[in-house]
Amino acid sequence: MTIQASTAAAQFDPESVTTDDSVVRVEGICKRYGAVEALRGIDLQFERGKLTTLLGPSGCGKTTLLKIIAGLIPATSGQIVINDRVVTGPGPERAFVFQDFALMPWATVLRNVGFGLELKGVAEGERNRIARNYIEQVGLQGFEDKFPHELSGGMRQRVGIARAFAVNADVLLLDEPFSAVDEQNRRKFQEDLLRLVEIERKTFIFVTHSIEEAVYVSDRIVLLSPRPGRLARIIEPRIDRSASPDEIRRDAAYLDVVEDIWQSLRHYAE
Amino acid sequence: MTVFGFRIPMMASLLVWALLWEIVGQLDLIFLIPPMSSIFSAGLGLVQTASWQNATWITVKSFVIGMSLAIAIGVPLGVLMGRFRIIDNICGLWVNMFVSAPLSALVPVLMILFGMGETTIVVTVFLFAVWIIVLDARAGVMQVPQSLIEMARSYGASRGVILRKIILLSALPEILAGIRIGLIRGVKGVVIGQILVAVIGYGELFELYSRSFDMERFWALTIVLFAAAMLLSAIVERAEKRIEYYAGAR
Amino acid sequence: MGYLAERIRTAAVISTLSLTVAIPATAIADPMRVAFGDIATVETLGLLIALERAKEQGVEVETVFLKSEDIAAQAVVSGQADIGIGGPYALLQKVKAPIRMFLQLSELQMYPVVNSEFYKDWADLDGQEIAVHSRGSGTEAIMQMMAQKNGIKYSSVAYVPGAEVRTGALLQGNVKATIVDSSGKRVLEAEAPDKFTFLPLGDIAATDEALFANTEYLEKNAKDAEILVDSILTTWREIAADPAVVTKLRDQYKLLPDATPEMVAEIEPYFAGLKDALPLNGGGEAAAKSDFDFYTVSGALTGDPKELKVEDFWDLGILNTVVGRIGTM
Amino acid sequence: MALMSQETKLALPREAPTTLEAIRLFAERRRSFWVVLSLACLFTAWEIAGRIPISYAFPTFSDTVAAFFEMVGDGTMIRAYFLTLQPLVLGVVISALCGIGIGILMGLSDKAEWLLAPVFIVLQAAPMAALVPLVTFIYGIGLTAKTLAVIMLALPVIVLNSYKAVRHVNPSLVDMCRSFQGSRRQQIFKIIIPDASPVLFAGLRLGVAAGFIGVMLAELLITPTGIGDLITYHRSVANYAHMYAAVASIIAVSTLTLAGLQWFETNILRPEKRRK
Repeated sequence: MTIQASTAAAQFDPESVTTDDSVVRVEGICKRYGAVEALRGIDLQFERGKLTTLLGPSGCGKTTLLKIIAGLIPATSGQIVINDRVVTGPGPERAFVFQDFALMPWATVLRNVGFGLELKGVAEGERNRIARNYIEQVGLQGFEDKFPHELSGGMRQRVGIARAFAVNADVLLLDEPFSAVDEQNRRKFQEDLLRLVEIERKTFIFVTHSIEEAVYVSDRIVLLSPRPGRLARIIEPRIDRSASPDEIRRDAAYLDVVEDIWQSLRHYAE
Repeated sequence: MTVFGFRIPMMASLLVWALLWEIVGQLDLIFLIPPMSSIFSAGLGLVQTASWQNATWITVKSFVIGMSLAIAIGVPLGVLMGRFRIIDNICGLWVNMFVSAPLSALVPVLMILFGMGETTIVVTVFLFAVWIIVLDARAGVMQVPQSLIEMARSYGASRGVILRKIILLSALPEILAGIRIGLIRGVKGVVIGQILVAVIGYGELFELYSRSFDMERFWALTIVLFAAAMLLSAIVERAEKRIEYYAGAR
Repeated sequence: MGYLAERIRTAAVISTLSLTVAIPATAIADPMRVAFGDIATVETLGLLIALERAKEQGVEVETVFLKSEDIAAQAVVSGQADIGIGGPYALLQKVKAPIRMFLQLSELQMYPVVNSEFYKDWADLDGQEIAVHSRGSGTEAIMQMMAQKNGIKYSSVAYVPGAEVRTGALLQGNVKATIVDSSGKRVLEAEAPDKFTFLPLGDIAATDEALFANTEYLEKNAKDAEILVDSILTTWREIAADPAVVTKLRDQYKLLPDATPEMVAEIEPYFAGLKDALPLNGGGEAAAKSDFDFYTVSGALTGDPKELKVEDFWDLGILNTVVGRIGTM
Repeated sequence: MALMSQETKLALPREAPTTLEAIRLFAERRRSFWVVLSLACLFTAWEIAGRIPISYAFPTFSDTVAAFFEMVGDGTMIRAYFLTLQPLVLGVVISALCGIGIGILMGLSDKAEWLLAPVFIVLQAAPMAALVPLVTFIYGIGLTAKTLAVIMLALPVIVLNSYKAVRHVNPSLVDMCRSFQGSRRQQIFKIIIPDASPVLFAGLRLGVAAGFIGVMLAELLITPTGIGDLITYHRSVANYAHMYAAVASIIAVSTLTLAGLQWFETNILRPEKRRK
């Protein structure tokens, strides 16, 4: 619970910048819904400062796996270990970004962003200060007192991301965060996300069904096969991120990875 | 609710309440609540009496006529309101007003306009049921996706065909929902008509039993009536379930 | 499939149409429509028997039981019923339609009663709340008249329609002073003889219930009306001579078929108690005159009782014809 | 939309397009025009029917209005509403307090749902009017009995709507709260109740509508007081204009109350819905 009082400055706390690798370990996770087997024997590790994407066709259980890591859904068997501790429910070291934003329609942007801190009992002045900082980081300054219905889809998801950052969790779980955002904004988001990965040094677990998006943003891509969801392949794109976004998208290595993934997924498409 | 892995259907809790009722009745705490068992035996006797059969006939007759009229007038009016702005503007006020107005105050007035006895009851049933049917039919028609209508037009469908094959079918889930609520309101209407104006049918029996403090028969009649209301709504709900698949997909 | 659907649709349309037509069609036949202001109970048996007898003599009678007397009166005023039952003096004075009474059915037979825990006599009711049948009713008239006589004033008057409801309310303790009918009196005496005190009441002669109709109807259907009045008066006379006859006649005409044994047992004592309040000569002018005195006190009638005209309230023609034929008693 | 306006045009005669067109334009701009127009139609029809007259018991509209102002003027109307509103307000407030509580409980707990939901479903669907007279046996004829009649009609409506409101709370908001380790208490008070509140309020509005029905039933079935007394008394003395004025006034009062609540709901409670 040290995160409670943490501020933006505390992110560079030397203690958290460990050289040790895996922050999140997924050990033998299985999930059944009655007779339906959703996930079978998933073993994965996620490293600090890296963005891992769970990618797969619909029905492969990628969102289910993400919610199990988040502690929102109990696993049938197996365990989730975070910072060497087995967890069974949601915890302060993880923050979730929702596909449908999950913003409270009755609350302003400021209160929505500070909601995670509000639940932890952080005093109002303190949490508003932190919230304002992240609102600024996601480019929403000036919108603090607006209500969600007054924002566009893209702006709403920026609120959702700012809220997740505001609690200063080690692990950020993003469930198809850009699927309800139009194409132009989506690209902008992907670039912003990359920037955030770089400066925040957190562990990102990202779910998407877009191959291009996965290849563009990921350090590592976990391919899941459907019915039941199993690990199919793990790919490390190794894209040179020093190039400009437009160059990356035209880069042959980038396009090869996209094609490679498409070839391994195509037989799942009907 | 599940107990020891068994799913207990929700309506089963009514049995718990019936049991509780039986216990309270057996304790003889208050004359108003006789034991459930004696209510049931009174009910068995009741359905064999000529006056119950007679009252049921009168009640069912008024109800069926009133409901048929409500559906026959309500659905077309709702469809028209959904299709034509001008009709919507003219009727909208009245439909919205009467759908939640205390019609029971109006019932005695109706008698002057529509006649006494069974006619008033028919009119009461009609008035209780029709507004919600109109509103739901209207909502259903308003929800028909414009693209569906445009699709039909682009394939050369005539206005009549669009109405029958696209609009009516597409609005069917809402129309049925309206009829279901209308049926429940109609049952309330038939009872209110029968105890507020012309004391005939079930209204007469209720009055008779409550005056002679014949609580067993009173509750037996109540249970019959409540069961009828629930049954009617369950039947329409079944029909609704059968077409539910496209209410979501529309 | 399509054909079947078409057939069903046609059938549905036809049946709805025929239903719509059927409603007014039932009203075409022209029987004598009698509107009761109450449901059929033991107390209405006498009149039901008389109606059966009128039917035997060729009068087609259709009865309808309405929630209250005022709805019955409204039905007669608006022409939806031909003959109403009640004592609508207030209505007769105000209504524009030519409605008249033509036969007195019963005289008021009421018993003021108090819960003896709280009150002992009329003087105790000064400044207290009482309950009566309805505004402007005979029960209110009695209570107001007694208040005048005893020089007291009630704090408020609650309207509780139905003598049996007031009886029940007394027993439950919800009402402490009210006025009940003879069967209510019997119930109170049987259930809790020490708990209630019946207050003394002077001589009161006033109409409780009468038959009333539109004069146009009476003119056009004088014969039917005469038969009705005739059968009521003869029935009344029979009952007065032997109240037990009601039980017998009920069996004969199969009236109130589902009456419980308790209800059947109630018949004879009820009519035995009613015997003296049954007007055997149909009321008429004398009844009207004493009603004027009585109902001006209750406020149901306005004006000086001496100036009220009998012909504004009563149509005596039919009654006089019938009484002329069968003689007075 | 194009199809609709085309049909509207067809419905109009072509001879006088200018005036009709002008009226149509005006009508489209102002919704209140239609309210006024349809009210005017009804009142004219009423006046004509009263003048024929279709029945001795059917007053004209003008007589009814005169009777209404007479009753407002001499204070009987205000006194009547004072009496009628007592059981109504009391009953609705009690139903709201208990109903929202029970409804939320049923929404949150499967056990409470199993035990209580069927009872309220039956009570809402059943013709409760039949049971109103029973109330007099226990609670007599006073305010208690009438309040109880209002509760009998309003409570099931409020309970079931509150229950539905809680069950239909956005599940991803609840997940969001859980993912930030919100306690059950925080989940209920910071997410579930605020998110359900528009539907809770809509349920209250329906409860008020049911309460109006309940109070009218009570005043016509238990003992005539307030507006019910005005209706029965004036009918018993053939003051039909007064009776109609009383009936019309209670319907108008309930309609205005409900419209006011609806306005409050769309404009104050759910600003996010207003744009649609």
